[in-house]
Amino acid sequence: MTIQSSLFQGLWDYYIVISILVSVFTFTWLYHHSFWYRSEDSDGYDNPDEIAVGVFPKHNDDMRLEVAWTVAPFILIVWLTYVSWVPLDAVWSETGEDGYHGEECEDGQSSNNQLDGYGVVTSECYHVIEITGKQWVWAFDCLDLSTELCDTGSDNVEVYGTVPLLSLKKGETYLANMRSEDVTHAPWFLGMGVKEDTLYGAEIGPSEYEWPTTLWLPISSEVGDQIILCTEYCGDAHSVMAGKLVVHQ
Amino acid sequence: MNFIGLMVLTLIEVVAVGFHLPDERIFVFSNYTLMILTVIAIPKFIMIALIFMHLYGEEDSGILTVTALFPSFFIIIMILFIGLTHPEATTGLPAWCRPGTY
Amino acid sequence: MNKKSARTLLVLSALVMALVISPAAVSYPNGIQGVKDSGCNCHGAVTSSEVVPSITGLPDQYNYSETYEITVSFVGGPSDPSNINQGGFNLWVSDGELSPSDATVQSYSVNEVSHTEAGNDQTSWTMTWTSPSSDRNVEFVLHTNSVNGNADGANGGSSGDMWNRLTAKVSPPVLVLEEADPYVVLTTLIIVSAVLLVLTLAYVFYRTNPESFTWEYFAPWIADWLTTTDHKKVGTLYFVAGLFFLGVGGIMAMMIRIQLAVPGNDFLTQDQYNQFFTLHGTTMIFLAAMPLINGFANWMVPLQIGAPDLALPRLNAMSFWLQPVGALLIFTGVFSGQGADTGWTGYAPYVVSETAHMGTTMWVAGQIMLVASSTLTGINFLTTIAVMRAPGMGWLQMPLFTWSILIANLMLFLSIPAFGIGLIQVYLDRVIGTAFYDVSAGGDPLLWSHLFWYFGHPEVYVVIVPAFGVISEVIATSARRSIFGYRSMVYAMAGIGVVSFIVYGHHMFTSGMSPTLRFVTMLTTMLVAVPTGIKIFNWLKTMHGGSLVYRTHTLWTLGFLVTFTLGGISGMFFPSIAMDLHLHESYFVVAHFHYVLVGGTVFGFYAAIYYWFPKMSGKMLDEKLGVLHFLVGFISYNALFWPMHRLGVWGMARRHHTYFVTTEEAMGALPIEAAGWNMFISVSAFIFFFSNFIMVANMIKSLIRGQDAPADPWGGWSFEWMTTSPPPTPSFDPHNLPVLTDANEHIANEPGTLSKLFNRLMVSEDETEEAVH
Amino acid sequence: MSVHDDHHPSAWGPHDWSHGAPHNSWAPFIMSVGFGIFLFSLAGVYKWGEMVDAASIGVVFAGLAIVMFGLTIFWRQDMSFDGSYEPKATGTPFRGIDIRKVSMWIFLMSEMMVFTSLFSTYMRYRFGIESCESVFESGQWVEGTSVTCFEPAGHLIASSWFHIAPGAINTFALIVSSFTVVQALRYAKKVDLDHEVRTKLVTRYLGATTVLAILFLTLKMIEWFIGFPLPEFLAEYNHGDTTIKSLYAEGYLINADSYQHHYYDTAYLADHGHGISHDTELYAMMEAGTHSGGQMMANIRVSASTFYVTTGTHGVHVLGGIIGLIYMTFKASRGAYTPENAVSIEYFGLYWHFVDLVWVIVFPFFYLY
Repeated sequence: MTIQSSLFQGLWDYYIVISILVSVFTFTWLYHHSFWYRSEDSDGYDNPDEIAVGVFPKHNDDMRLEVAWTVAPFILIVWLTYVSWVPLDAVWSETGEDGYHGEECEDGQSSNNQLDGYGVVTSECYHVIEITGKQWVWAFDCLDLSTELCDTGSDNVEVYGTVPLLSLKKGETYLANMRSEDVTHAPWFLGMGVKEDTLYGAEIGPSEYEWPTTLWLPISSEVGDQIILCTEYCGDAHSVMAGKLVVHQ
Repeated sequence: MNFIGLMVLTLIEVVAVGFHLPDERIFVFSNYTLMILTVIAIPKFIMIALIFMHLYGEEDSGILTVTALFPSFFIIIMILFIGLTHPEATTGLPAWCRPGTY
Repeated sequence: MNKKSARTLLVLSALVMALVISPAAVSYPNGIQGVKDSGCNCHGAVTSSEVVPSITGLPDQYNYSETYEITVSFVGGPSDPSNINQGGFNLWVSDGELSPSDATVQSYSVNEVSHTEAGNDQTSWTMTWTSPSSDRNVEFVLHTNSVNGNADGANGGSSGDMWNRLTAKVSPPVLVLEEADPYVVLTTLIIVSAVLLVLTLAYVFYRTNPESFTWEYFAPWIADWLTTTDHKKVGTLYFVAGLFFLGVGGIMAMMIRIQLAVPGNDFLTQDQYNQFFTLHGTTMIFLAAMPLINGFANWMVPLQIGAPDLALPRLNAMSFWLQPVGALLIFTGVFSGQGADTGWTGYAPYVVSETAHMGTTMWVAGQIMLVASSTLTGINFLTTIAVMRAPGMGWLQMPLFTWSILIANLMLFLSIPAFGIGLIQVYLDRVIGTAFYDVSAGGDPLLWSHLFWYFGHPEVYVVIVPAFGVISEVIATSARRSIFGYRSMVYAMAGIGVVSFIVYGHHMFTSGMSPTLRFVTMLTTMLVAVPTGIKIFNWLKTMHGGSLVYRTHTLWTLGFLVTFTLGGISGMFFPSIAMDLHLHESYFVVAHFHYVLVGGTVFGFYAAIYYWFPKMSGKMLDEKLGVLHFLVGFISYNALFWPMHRLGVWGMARRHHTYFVTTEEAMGALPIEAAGWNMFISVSAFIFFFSNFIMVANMIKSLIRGQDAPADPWGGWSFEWMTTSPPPTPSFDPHNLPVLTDANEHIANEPGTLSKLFNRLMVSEDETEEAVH
Repeated sequence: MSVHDDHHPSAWGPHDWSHGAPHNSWAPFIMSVGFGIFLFSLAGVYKWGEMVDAASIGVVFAGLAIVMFGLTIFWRQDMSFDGSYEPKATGTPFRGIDIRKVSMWIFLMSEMMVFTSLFSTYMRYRFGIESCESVFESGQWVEGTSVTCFEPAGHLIASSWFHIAPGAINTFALIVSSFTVVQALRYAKKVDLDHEVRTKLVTRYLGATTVLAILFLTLKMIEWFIGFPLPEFLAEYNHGDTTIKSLYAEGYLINADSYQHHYYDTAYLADHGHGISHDTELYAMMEAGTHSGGQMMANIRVSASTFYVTTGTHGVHVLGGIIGLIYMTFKASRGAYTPENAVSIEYFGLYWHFVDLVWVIVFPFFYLY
């Protein structure tokens, strides 16, 4: 099944390989010891640690080994952190020069986004759209983007019924400013493997109080049509608060 | 002694605030007042803990002080993580958390 | 004796009466009624027969997906055409869709319509109803309200208004049986369990003394259980309560699994599903896992450290009794169909919104009591372990189970005030109207998440760390070695304890929390792997050079090592934020935490049950039934939770009562195989659920005609094996405490760095001796 | 006290502590049920801040009464004048310290976390929401529309000497009460004192502590809900007004979503001869005619909730102290505190000083700042 983004898939495969190595190591050890050292005959056992009731038994330790399996996992996690760092930077890219997606597009400018071998998308500029969550429906707003770049509508999906539809253009990158009108919601773009909560309260109070959450939606060449689900529990009809993302050329 | 000290410190607190009483002007609290209040709260706190709560001068004071200070780490964590952070968009992840910086 | 028993009876009945009466007295806000059940409370409390509602246009039998125009109206009551307002209505339908025909009617949902302000001056309204496309028994509930339109009408002036209700039924084209109401199913099952529990209780009482099966003997016997402060009896109470709620939580899990067995199922409504998963989580964590842990902690900690009892026995009893009462509050909602539907995390602002069920208030109240209980437990165990160790038992000679309870209680104790304060804030928001989480007043929705997870993350370690302790005990005893790296085990556990407080942000990677904090907690979360790794490798190394005796508890321990390692590895996927953004709130998370909480905590405590049951009851358990339980349980457990990983990655979201599968290759949604896997999971779930009754049967069988257990059946070293099985009361003679000797004398007599530091701070030895004499 | 030598004393009543740990007790069960009924019925009486079922208020008090009944049983079991049960800790690191003292300190650890949670809440809101004052001065408001901002209670309380008076007196009351507990302990411990005299002194000092604690709560009620009149000769210092308004009367309430005060009224400020500071944006806007001034309306529910709940939690701790003190004063009057078991006063004192300690922080940050 390749419904996930290659960024996710890359990380996933990497972690799976490490996981398999760790599991093989651990389980070989576990199975070997639990068979090899099983008790053959419960009488003739020489009790090397002097186990007796009311006596703290002899220490059974080996400093070198213990340090070894303190240091080894530590090195492993440092490495895993390092591996996860660039993808993190990519999905949480900042705006502006130093980010992956540059500044906001001028009128008529195209993002022209590129997908590299690690699944990281870079673009020349990005478009801003707005996603609003409310109980229990998504509202997509293209703001002042042309319908060629972004369009909304509705569609019918089995189980979920009529759902709002967001149509985005392939090759363009979007930054969704997200808001909520009642409680916390979170759109999960199933095929892109991203989600972020929409928090109610974004526009309350004076300027300093603004903190809309944002979500990068780079519609790279690998992104296809997908379901959008709500993944922050929001009440009664939470499970059918769905949407659909359609990618057009 | 301790008792009198505490009374005096509290008096200073109230007076310090009193000096900044708005009279009829719009009320402005300077950070100066906050500073005085914090500075006075610390010795008061210590005086009560050490003398009234016997964390000083008794046979068991040492170990009980350690017990009383035990939660400090967890208190600091809570204040840092809960008291002093605020929601923000992920685009605001600071540069020092990003790989390019190093 | 008679007078005493009469008094006992009196108090008991008074308390039971109080418990029964108080819900009735205040039923409304605690979630007995929606409008559909009780009518509009704003217009007087009782129905009035003067108002005659009617509903026309409904067929007796509907056709699929046909639209009917229906009219609701009423006559009678104070309504008069000359009034400003004449009346209003509310119509609820169980199936199909209602929609307004004109501006006098508004729609709340497809199931519910009401009059608008424009429709307030009428006595009849029209709307359309579209019948369902499948066979359903459809029920209509109509409330009409006859209004006298008195002057204060603008403010909802309602004096003198009258209302009445009417129900109507419409049959489907093909007649179907009335569906079982899941609430009825749940309630029935819980009542059956409770009756079984009472019967067991009566039977146990009968067995204690078959000669005197009379009330006269029963009253003091039951009073003794209600008033006991003995750590062993309180432990047993915890144990029984824990197992009971494990069953209740399991029943809810089974109903959830029935619902999810096929896509688009409607065994449960969304509403019921939401309540069931909320209560499943709350029950399993707070009412099953924690009491089971406390049961063993109560039983074993004083025995292991050689203390006669806990330091504060009455507070210990208090900790226990707060739990069943708290549980009752938590469940009041679900009994009335208005249970908490917030998820066990109860995120703000939903938890304080009016869309959340009224039962949420009681769910919060019940948890406040559990917080109080845990705080008292914390004081008790920390004090006991710190001050009542037997002579010769230094910190680093404590059995590892005691260490694990110490660390767990330390974590719980320091973190739970944050949860308690959060709950009190929510309770006050919902009850007296404070605004901590009212976002429109400037409240911060994330404050609750912070307070909750500041507690919540230590909490999940609180339930797993005691299992670590059990496994350390069992694997060492079974391998007949001392545990490998005792000290690194202790340091690893302490490390987990400290780290648990700084990682909680990983539950909030997608929450809008400060990104800096998210990044920091990503780094700290990665760190958790280090102490956990140390523990797993130490357990494995313990077997080296040993002689592993295969008993049921050994099997559960090896099973634990397998599942916990897998759960630990899947846990490593979450701190990688780019991956977590996909996995968060998916079934991958569900699989992960069931792997560590069931495969970790529950398996650990099954091992503990098989390990310590002989000590607690004085009877050996049946090994054959035990092995059967392990084999069926372990296999069905893995079949149950392993496929959930894949479902999560595919895109099955947690807390959704239904899901959508597609055959379309290109569509980003669950593939068609997901449906088959869900069915497989549901079947496995039932096998796992029922496999646990093997253990219950085993316990009952052994209690009735088990072999008598020797003092030390497995060959452990700690003090609990020194006493008889079951142990006497007080567990050790306070004037003649056991003394621990150490096989490593050269090390034991050498104070470590910490001891030296403490020695400088401690009350001097002479002083102590003086005090003793 | 007829059960001295009974090894299995009643689950209701006094027993001899020389035999060690207590035996069965009804108190835990009864208190738990009472607590449950209290939480349950309170939610029945109020909903979203509205009283929906006044009739059930009786049940709330019944719940509390059941808790108190359980507590009475608890204490009745402790009311023993014979023997003492004060086991000492063994082993590192608490060796030689009374177990009860250790547990009291451990209990205080959780209390520290309780107040840290409340302070974290306070800090999050105080720093996260713009203060009403700066909103007012920034001119980002329109008359008649409520703005959400943080209005510290200190703004009202520390606005004049009269408003501050109850809080300030309370601070002194708590410190004095801490001192009287210390004195009670001192006399209870004094060996060379006649028993009668000791009983009298200890009772007196504990009684004084109780009175001061009750004074504390009374003044708090005055400050929150009642207010107080001012003698004529002081009225001139209060704009000629002879009443000091309570916070309630000022409208500083948890449901204050349209709070108005003359601090935020340009007309009032101008009338009183000052107007607003000339270096504020509001002033510039009013000069330029882009802002018409007027009275700002604010939603201060969060700030009020934080204030009332934090100081209220402290108040509940004081109330708990009062309940304990009443029991202890009663016990002292029976001559129970002798040098051997005077430590009970010390352990209560630890709690009481802790409550004082919390006030040392609550007072400046909630009342003054």
